[in-house]
Amino acid sequence: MAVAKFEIHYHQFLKPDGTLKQDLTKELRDPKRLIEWYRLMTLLRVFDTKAINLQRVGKLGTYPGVLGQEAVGVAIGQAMHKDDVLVPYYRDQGIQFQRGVDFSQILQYWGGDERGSDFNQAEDFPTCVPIANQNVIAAGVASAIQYRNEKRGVVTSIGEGGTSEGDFYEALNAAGAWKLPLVFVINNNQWAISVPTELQTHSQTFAQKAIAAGFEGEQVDGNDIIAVYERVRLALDKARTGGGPTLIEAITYRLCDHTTADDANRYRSKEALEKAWTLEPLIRLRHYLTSEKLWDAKKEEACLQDCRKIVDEEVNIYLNRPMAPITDIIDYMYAQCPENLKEQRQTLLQFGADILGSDHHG
Amino acid sequence: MAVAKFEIHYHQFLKPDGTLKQDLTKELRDPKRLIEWYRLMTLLRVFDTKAINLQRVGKLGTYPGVLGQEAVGVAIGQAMHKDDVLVPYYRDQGIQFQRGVDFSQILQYWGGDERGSDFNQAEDFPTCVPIANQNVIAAGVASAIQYRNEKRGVVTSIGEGGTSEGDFYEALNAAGAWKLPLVFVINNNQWAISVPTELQTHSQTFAQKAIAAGFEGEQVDGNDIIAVYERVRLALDKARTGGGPTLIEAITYRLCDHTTADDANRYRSKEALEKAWTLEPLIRLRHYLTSEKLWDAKKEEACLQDCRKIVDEEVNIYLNRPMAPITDIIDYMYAQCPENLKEQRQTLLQFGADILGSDHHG
Amino acid sequence: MAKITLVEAVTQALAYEMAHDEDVILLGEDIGLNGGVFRATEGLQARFGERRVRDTPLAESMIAGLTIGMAAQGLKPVAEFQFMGFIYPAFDNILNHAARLRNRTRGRLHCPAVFRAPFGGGIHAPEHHSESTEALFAHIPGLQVVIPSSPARAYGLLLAAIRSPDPVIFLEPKRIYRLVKQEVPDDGKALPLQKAFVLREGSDVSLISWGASMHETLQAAEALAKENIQAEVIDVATVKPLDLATILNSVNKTGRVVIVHEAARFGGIGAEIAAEIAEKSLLSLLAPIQRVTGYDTTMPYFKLEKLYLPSVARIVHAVKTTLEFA
Amino acid sequence: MAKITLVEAVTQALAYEMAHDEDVILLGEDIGLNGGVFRATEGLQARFGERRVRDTPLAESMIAGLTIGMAAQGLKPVAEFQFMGFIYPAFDNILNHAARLRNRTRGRLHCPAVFRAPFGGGIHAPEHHSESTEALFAHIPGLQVVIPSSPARAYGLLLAAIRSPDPVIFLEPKRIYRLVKQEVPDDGKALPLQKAFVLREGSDVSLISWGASMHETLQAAEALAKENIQAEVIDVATVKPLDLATILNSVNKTGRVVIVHEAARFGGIGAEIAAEIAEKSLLSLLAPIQRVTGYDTTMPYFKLEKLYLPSVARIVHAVKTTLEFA
Ligand SMILES: Cc1ncc(C[n+]2csc(CCOP(=O)(O)OP(=O)(O)O)c2C)c(N)n1
Ligand SMILES: Cc1ncc(C[n+]2csc(CCOP(=O)(O)OP(=O)(O)O)c2C)c(N)n1
Ligand SMILES: [Mg+2]
Ligand SMILES: [Mg+2]
Repeated sequence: MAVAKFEIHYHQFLKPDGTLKQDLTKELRDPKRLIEWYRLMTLLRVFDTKAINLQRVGKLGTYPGVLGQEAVGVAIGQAMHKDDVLVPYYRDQGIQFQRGVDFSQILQYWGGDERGSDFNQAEDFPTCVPIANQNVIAAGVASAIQYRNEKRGVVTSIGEGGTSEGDFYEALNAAGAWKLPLVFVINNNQWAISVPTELQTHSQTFAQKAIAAGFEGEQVDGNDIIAVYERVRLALDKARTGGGPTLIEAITYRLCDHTTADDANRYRSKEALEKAWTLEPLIRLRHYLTSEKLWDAKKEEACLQDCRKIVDEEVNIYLNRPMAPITDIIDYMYAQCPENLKEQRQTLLQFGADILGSDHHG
Repeated sequence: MAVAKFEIHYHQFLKPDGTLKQDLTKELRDPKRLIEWYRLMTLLRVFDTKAINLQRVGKLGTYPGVLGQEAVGVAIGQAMHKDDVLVPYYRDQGIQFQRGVDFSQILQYWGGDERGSDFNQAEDFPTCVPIANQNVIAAGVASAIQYRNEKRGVVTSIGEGGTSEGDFYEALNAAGAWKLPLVFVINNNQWAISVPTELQTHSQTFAQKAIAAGFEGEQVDGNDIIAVYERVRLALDKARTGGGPTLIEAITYRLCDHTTADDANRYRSKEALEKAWTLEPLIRLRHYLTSEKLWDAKKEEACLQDCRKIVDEEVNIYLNRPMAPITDIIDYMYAQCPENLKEQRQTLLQFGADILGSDHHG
Repeated sequence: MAKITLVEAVTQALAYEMAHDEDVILLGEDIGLNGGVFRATEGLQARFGERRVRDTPLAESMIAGLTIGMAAQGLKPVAEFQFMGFIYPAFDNILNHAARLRNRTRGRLHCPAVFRAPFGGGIHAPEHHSESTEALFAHIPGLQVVIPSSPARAYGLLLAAIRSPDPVIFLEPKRIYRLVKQEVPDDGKALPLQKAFVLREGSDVSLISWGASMHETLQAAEALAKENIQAEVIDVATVKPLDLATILNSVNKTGRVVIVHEAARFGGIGAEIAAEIAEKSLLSLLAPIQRVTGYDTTMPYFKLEKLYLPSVARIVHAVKTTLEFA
Repeated sequence: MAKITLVEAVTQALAYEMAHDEDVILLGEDIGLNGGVFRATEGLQARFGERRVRDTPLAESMIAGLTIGMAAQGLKPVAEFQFMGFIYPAFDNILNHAARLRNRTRGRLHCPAVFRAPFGGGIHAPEHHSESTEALFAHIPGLQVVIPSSPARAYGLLLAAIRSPDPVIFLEPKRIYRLVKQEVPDDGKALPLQKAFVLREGSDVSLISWGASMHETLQAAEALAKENIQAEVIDVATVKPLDLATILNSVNKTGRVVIVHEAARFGGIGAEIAAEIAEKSLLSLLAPIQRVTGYDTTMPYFKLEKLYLPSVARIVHAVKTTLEFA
């Protein structure tokens, strides 16, 4: 006797060749908007390339690229309202830069400086490196919003590999049980460092993990910015109006190494990579815009120039920001510095400058 | 576009009134077997009642009753082979006593004596009090069995409340990904101490949590020993022959307090309890056996007498077992006692006897 | 004024702060209708509603996550862990997030949360219900670890913990939940969070302890007094941040120290205190510092748990050892 | 014989034991084809197959659970945690099960498992990749905590850890993974698990350390030697069980002690060692024990992480402080 039935759906607007699979909603028919999205994805890609170069020349720490995942980040950034809250994982610079986090601060974070997380979007959480606990924290943020009866939504993200962590599931379960205004986005980029999805889980989709928590999970083509935008927008509307949580699995492919510390050639086949390049999000939207006569090579070149300029300026700001005072490592531990830390602060002052040596200008 | 579809099924043989919902398989048509099951459930209930009484008179510690859940424990115990492995939670005395764990040892465990877990079934895990980590450990046991290509299965259990823990889900996911010879049984007794299932999760069934891990989950009437036996047997067969894991949600009702330290009247309605009593597993099987002329009042009385005798003997063994040597608290920490513990052992010997005083006969 | 127990003082503090601050909200397993397994939240759901006293699903990591997320939003959540033995699934979130949020964001976000847990042995509880692992939390930078040992201190310290802008691990010695009653005015007055309490003055030896062991320590002091040995007794109370000044003052006066705690010895907070004394008051020390602690074993099941808990006899013996040292 | 690095010594030990014992199996994230993020398992999957070198799903609590379950079945699993900063989800299982299985079952089951994790700062790694929280594990009864500081000790101690019938937390100081090369014969010879190593003899002061800090400690000793101060240098190596005898021997000879560790000071293992010395060798002490440690702060991101790590200058300064003490 069947006592429960479930289906998982897949959403797509733009096919890989840039033609439409279904008609655009009225809202999306605005060409300015699509052009802006294309520009933002380009900007992100330019930034990403630059960041990796900075790392190669020793001016940045380990950095996780987003090559191939631009549509997801930009779409989420666009779908969110200013007063929604983002509780990201560590590969969400594509969302963050649209929410008032300067590229220079993103670089600062990955450049090993805590001040990179002291950014303008006051309620957003900083980059989260330990995997999956951002999701339970996001449930807490959503609970506070619910407690105060505010019409705001929370977005929290995770990689497909991260869905194997218990915290991911605990967050889903809490979101379902408490009907929280929370949107989970799984960035299924096919890889968790070197581990492919087949070794990660036996579930056919990642979207179906929401069934365990009793709410809707769905798949979306993560290379299709229109589809991602639309699904996240709907999920956020639902969240803000008391409809509870949604899980969205955005399917992409990580075209870069896991981070600059990784070498994907050790485990990834060339063929898979080549195939993935035919599906990536920028080409697709460019095809569409071009076919609609909204884009051409000249515009592309101008756009690139423009993006490079923006990024270069941000890089300059990053590179020229003075070091933090050395006592920063102590002064933000507590609102009030306890006695033993005061003592340690003296030691720090005594030895600090010498230790950092000439490379410190704090 | 639907990319995946799932159904959850519910299984039952014996209806609450003791009539058959579907024909018995040949194996189950053996009346001796059903009578034996009835006897085992009775024995368990007699033991359970006795244990609670022992606690009331100060001769046992906190004890978790199994009133209402006898069918699940006995059915699992019957379905398991001797060389399968049990990785239980804390309310599994109903399985344990069939696997060579003496009642006296079960009492010893709940009587605050580690020796209660030094039992005959050499590979079975001891009672697990922290919730849900038994499930990931069971995945490890199953992995070892798989590694050695043995045809053995592992059963691990959990309460429905425990399914909210991340470890439960991590274990499901590992079992799915590695196709482990593992059977998960959820004892859905409707309560996690005072928390009803509605507050625990928004999923309509607990069985569907397996969908998140990509393998089969199913519901079974946990008051129907025949159904539980049959489903666990099938799942174990599947496990032993390389078919991978199964999740079984056995639906019962906790007719007793959570433990002897709990008072369910604080949170449970009388009506719900009364209704649950009409569904409980012993009456149901007795009805069936009686209607088949396999049971009568005289047999019932003889059976009860017999069970009481067995239990009384075990209680005697428990009550008369000498205390452990006080150095036991140190001597089993490591295979070889490290130096600092040797020193502490001296202190223990110096003060130990005095501390325990006259109640110690070790 | 009625006298109340330590656990009632916890309830009283929670109720006071909830009545005065809408941002205070409670969450945990069985804390609602059931009032918590030790009844620390008894009556609070009836009084403040299900919105403010929330039964959570059974998942400690998630409880910690909820707490941190709420705190970052400016609420003042107080989470209950049913027993300290079940807090470890939350360890990651407490260590990686609660303790770090302020520093990580250079003050942009912070975590005004309280994580409550009953702890310690001696009540004949089942396995895992009797641990004392305060040292694990005290080693984590960014946390505060507070342990009351009387109803009045439970009340005042819990208020302080809830009001603290930084996270507090608030450990309640359940063995003494109902051991003594005290008049505790419900005046909303908090106690300071870096202050040890001198419970008894004396000049011969300093006895330093916290939590339930305070009681054996005080008993030992009384027994010693009968032999004309005057022990100074200090309740550390805020294990972190530690009020070292009060401790060193005492040691400089007495020259002899016995530290008593229920937790395992190796790497316990007793070691930190002894190390600090040995560094900062070495010349005052007339005898080696003695630690009377739990053994480096898993907390025994209850049949033998008494062996584990520091006894009056062990404390007295340790004092005599320091006194006899020449 | 070729000289190898510390991380190569780890690989060599794993390979040796896998070749000689079918029961040894490796599991962790990215340890297969990828050879681990630090390449500690490089080539082992190719050599021993996917059955014995298993990439797990991304879930540390589950990795610990798998490890414990396998160990209880008589296998000898060696689990890799990618960085110590990601071991905490496994904390519950390690503390509640790995550490307790033998005692809980009175010896019926036990847990011959190794939990490996690279740890410590100094390699310009991202947030959370640079922690040193050995004290958290060392406080847990039932565990052993082992930290090699040279290729030879990595090889011998890892063999010992795998062969130990009880669980070992094996922490690899990743800052020195490739710092020095040494000839390490692949002879399968294990080192003892409760033995500190005297790396340098001296009579003026005892320098006690472990892990990556050994290197600054040795450098400090050399710098001091130039000023005619002879430091005895001890590598604790097995933080737990601690070889106190070797430490006390040294202290009784020198009368002065500096303990160096990278972990936060409060409640670090330095405190335990200092407390033991102050108890057992009080009269030998000519000066207060100095601890040169990380600060009681979260490990800073890499721009400022050097500030946190004990430097040669700080060690030398601490030594002079003890020497100048009158
Ligand atoms: C709790 C935890 N475990 C391990 C790691 C190390 N780690 C960093 S990224 C990563 C793989 C994550 O893959 P996925 O979740 O798919 O996200 P992606 O990086 O592909 O976006 C691992 C194992 C970590 N950061 N946190
Ligand atoms: C990790 C953990 N958290 C909390 C507890 C305390 N606790 C013991 S039983 C229980 C409720 C469990 O309910 P359920 O899983 O439904 O099992 P049942 O007792 O109903 O069989 C709780 C919260 C625990 N033992 N372990
Ligand atoms: Mg991925
Ligand atoms: Mg239940």
